[in-house]
Amino acid sequence: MATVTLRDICKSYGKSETVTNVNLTVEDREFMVLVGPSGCGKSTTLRMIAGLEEITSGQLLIDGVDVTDLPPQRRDIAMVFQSYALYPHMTAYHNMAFGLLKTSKLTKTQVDARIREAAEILNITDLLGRRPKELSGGERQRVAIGRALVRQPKVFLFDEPLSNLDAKLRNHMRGELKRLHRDLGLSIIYVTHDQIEAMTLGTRVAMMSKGRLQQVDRPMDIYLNPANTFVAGFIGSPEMALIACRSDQRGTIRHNAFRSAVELKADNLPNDVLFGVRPEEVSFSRTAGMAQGKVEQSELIGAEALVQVRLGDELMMVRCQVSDAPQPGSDVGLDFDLSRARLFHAGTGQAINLVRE
Amino acid sequence: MDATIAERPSGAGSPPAIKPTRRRSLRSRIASCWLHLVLIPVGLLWISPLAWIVLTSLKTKIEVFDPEAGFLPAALNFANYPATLAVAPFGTYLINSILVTGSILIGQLITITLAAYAFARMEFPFKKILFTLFLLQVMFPIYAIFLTNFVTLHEFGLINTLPAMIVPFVASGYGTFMLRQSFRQVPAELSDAARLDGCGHLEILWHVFLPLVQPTLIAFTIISVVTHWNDYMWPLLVTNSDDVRTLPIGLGLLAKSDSGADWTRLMAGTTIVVSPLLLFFVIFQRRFIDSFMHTGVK
Amino acid sequence: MKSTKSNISRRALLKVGLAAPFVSALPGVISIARAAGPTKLQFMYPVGVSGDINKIISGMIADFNAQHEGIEVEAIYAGSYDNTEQKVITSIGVDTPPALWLPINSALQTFLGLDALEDITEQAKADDIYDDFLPGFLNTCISDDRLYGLPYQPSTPVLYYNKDAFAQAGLEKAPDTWDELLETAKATTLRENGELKRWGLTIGGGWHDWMFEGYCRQNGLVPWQKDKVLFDRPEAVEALQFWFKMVQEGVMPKASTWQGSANDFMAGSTAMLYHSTGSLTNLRTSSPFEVGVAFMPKKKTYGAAQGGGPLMIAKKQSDAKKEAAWTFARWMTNTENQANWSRATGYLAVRKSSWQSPAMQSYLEDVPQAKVALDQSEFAGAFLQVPGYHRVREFLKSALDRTLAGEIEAATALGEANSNANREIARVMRRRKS
Amino acid sequence: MSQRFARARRKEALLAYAFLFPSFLFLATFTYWPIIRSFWFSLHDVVLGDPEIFWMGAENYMRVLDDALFWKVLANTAFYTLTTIPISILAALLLAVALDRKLRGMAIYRSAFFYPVMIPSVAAGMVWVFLYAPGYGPINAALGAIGLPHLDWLYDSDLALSAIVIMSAWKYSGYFMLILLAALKLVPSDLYEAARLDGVSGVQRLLHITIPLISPTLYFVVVIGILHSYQVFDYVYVMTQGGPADSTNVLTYYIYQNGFQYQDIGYASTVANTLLVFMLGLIGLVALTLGRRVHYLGEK
Repeated sequence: MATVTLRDICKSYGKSETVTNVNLTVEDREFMVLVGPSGCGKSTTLRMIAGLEEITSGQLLIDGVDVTDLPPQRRDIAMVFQSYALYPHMTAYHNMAFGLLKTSKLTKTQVDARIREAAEILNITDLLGRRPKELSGGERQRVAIGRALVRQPKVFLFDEPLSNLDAKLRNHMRGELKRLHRDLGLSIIYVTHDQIEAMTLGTRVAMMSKGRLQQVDRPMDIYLNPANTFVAGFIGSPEMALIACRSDQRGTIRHNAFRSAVELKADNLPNDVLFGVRPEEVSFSRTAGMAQGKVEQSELIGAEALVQVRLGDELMMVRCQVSDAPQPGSDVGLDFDLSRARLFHAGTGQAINLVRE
Repeated sequence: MDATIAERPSGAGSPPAIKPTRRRSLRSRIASCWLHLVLIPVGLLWISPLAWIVLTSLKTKIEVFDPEAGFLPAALNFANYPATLAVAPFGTYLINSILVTGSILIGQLITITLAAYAFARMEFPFKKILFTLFLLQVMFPIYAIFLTNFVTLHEFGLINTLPAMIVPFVASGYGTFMLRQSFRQVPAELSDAARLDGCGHLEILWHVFLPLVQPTLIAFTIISVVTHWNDYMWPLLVTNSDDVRTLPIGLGLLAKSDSGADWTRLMAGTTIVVSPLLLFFVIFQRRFIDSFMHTGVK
Repeated sequence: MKSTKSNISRRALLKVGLAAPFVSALPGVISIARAAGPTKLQFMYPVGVSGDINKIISGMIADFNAQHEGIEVEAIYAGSYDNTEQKVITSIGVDTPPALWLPINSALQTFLGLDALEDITEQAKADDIYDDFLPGFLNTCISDDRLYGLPYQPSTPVLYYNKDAFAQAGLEKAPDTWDELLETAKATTLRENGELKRWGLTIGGGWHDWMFEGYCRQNGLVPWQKDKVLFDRPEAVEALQFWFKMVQEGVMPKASTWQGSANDFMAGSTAMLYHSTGSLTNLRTSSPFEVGVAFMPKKKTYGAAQGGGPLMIAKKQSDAKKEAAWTFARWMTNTENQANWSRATGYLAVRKSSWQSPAMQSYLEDVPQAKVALDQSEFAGAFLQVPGYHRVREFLKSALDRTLAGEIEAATALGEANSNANREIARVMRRRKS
Repeated sequence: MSQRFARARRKEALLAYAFLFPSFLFLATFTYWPIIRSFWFSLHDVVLGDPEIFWMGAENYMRVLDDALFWKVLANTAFYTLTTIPISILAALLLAVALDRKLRGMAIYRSAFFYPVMIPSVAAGMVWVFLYAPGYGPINAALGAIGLPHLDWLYDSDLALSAIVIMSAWKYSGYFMLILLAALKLVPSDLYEAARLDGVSGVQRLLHITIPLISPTLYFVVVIGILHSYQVFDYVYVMTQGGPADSTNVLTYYIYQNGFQYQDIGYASTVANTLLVFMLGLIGLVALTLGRRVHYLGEK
């Protein structure tokens, strides 16, 4: 297993740049998730790591060795594709054997042993003689993973591997992947647009947007301390409310709906800031509360309720117990959990460092 | 490709999901009877020339034009078959036909596979212009330029050789186009996977693309074989001697004599030439249609 | 072509490159490459008549080769007369003509124009050619008193008639004049309820210009000279008007095809047919009725244009080959072979001695029809020996067709054809001079 | 753009050119070079078998303009192409729709309609010469049986070309049928079911669902049809030799006559060049009219 280092990686087609200056180090046995909306450059980055796309500029190291110019088969990586990319005219067994026979010097018996072993782990021993057409989606998925496993590469690359599965199977396979990573100690780079996959699978998450890396951190850190409004908006559901406020230099935040100014400690605050609050960081006040809002509607989602509240001109979501949910149309007081609240620069969207007690 | 085809809504081929009720089956039975009523006469009409060919091949010379003789031969007279084979060396013609048709096919498969792959899956300067140039050939097949091609072959000293019937057809803009369409339908991820599995372009082509576009290759093979197996004009122009001539020329020998065609033997010859192809088609017709279904020509 | 001569290296290179993968499949090429030992002659011939001729000629060649050590003739079936001519001409163009070939006699001027023919006058004089060949046939190979070929398979059109149909109409004798022809055609045309069952007469299409020249000759006109045609002469116009009259009277179809007309005759769809003597055997053996053969009816005189072809020997080849070719040509036209050939095909034997041979005499007893063409050939001359005769033929055929279809007047049509044809002849001759 | 990027691109381009080379070699020799050369010939007096050539300038083109037969031949060719293709495609479409289902004896029907494709054109032409024969031909017998007058078919300059059109339709319909049949199988059956629920009649289903959905294939078939129309040479050569009264003379045959019978390569090349222009025009016309109306399944 190995580390992967990306140094100033760029990708451009003609004049337009799709990936810009990506710097990232994936540690040994790490499960790194590249996440972002479609078109953000995450797949291109993965394909550059795989060697399927030329790296326009920058350097790619695997285990300290510069592989920037090496063809895919010499990078010691394996990849699982979104559509599995199993060869339709070969059986599951041959799909797994094909690349192994071509890239390694293993004998047929050795190859066979590896396939049996991988099949055992993935529980697909019975399916080895079948062709992809005769397999279900989940089974194909396992064969595709098996094809990667048998290669015993330094790094595993996954390109949205679960997006073709139905919801239930997806949950199941997520668990499987986590187990594989843990049990076999794999180094994985995993691309997805699904924040839940990112949050649940990754030991670290690299958030991308518009070809640039926005933030790389452990899932909870990203969740709690997004580096900018984009990350804040992408991670978390329902998304974080960003309330446009005015502030003065000393950290006094004002908004029409606030009963009084909110005091946060920070240096050099700009005049216009965005006050970021997640739905679970707000509660309905039994008293007047810090802010005054009006309930627009509420949705029951099982044990909890999501309540949409109007604050002046803006809407925000509040998560609460079903029993606490107020009636639509009623005026409510809101309390913010100021220990978790964050501010963003209204112009640039960058997070503002707050001095926490 | 597998995914796209497997998930396509199946047409007439698949059994109906709901068990047909009795009323429905009655209705469909009436519909099919009605269809047979129309199709049988039309089919008979279509097939009557073939019947005439076979029956005439079994008649005697005088019977053909004798108004009293009727449609069926008075007695089955198989003598025309050996007599036909004696007119010209049909055995040599057969071998030549196979050599010519086979060489053209093999040559075409090689050239169009390589070219179609380049156009479908590779990036290079002047791609569009080159592709247009290839398509140009679709518009100007050899019959429009046979004259200059004849002169060219003459200069190569190839007149009256088997290659003269082969080389002008080795490249096929049409085949390149057809195969390129099919190649473009092969999911890109498959060739990515193959690259990760250590394949170069040629290996991807051989291990991944060719097995997947088999139906297109079969469809193209049918088109090519039928065209060149039956070609008359070009072999007529470029060959002189029996050593290199093909079956249609043998038939022409029987058809184009000054005192009227030698009907009985011509028809015996036609029967000989057509039967293998016909038998082949009757057996494999489902396969042929399936091939055309998957050609990307849709 | 000119440009290629200067590019031999490129040509040779390409030749090798293209041919290499296929050479193994090429017995023909290899045998040519090994040419040594006996003098090898290529002989290109057409099949004018039926499929069997291919076989007969192959048999003759085999006999010849067996009898002549040191000469090996390769017979190349080259398709129709036109195909043969094309193949010979293209071979001449690259300086590899066949040793000898069998074109239609009309092509004489074409080959002379290409300076391709060996003058064989002296050999022929030293031999018995001028004595024993029928002069009418020999004339078709003569230009400016020099002999350029030996007649081999001459033919003329003759009038075939269906004896059953004649008997039905109460006729016994074939017509002898144009007027009688029209009357006979009227009498044998059969209609039931206005629906035509049988034409009185059909003139074989495709070669109807050949028949038309016969009509001109019967009307006292040879419709061509060495360097021009005379289609617009009154004699020709009158002949065409006569044809048109037969169409108008409803006794003759407006058009036909060469093979179709033979089929029609065999199927009893036409009572009389103008067709080549070369078709005699096929018509006789394939018709379910008795076939009569007669002279083409006369106007001012009997007349016919000579069809069929002579053996011609290439000028551009070694003397050894020329000698061998002469030997072969002589053998093909010897008394016995000509008699056999004539009996097998219906073509006319070219030698007086052939006709007197016992075999031929007994054949004529069995098939007296075979004699008709010979007798008629006394009145026959060469067919349209003008430069560029192919296009000239097409102009004439087109004029005939359009007149019979009623699109145009006979005189106008022939006038147009005449000027078109003469312009074409002038064009070909101008090129030849420059 | 980095150095290595350019290098990799160059490598791929070189490989691509290597892949194209075999095709290109043959295309250059037997398509592009002849087209260029044909133009060059057309400016000269070139005679088959004669190594000498003479510059003529535009004279051959003047001859073409002045050649009444050429214009007739061009009109014949246009007539043949513009009738044969629609007729055989219409027949093929009807057959394909009729045969696109499970039915007893389907293999026999399909074979019955396809076999003419496999009959060598020489033999097919000869058979139809017999079928068209004036007195004893089966077609006239059939016409007579249903009370229609006999026709002279190949002997009638007004009918001969149409006779060849009819036989061409017989010869090619099965071929087109096979391709269309394959296309029909790909039309999703739920579309028909939806239409049936909407009460759309059979003919309307054909016009409004089937035809639009298989229009790319129809377009393809039209192009193939144009290409195959060259084979009319074989029929003319075997059946009529261009007659009667040049009524069946078509461009390929006319080129053959001029080039091979009259040995006039220069003029034949000139006519061939006009054929190229004619083909280009025809395919361009098809591309502009039909090509634009094509609906591609699953494409935006």
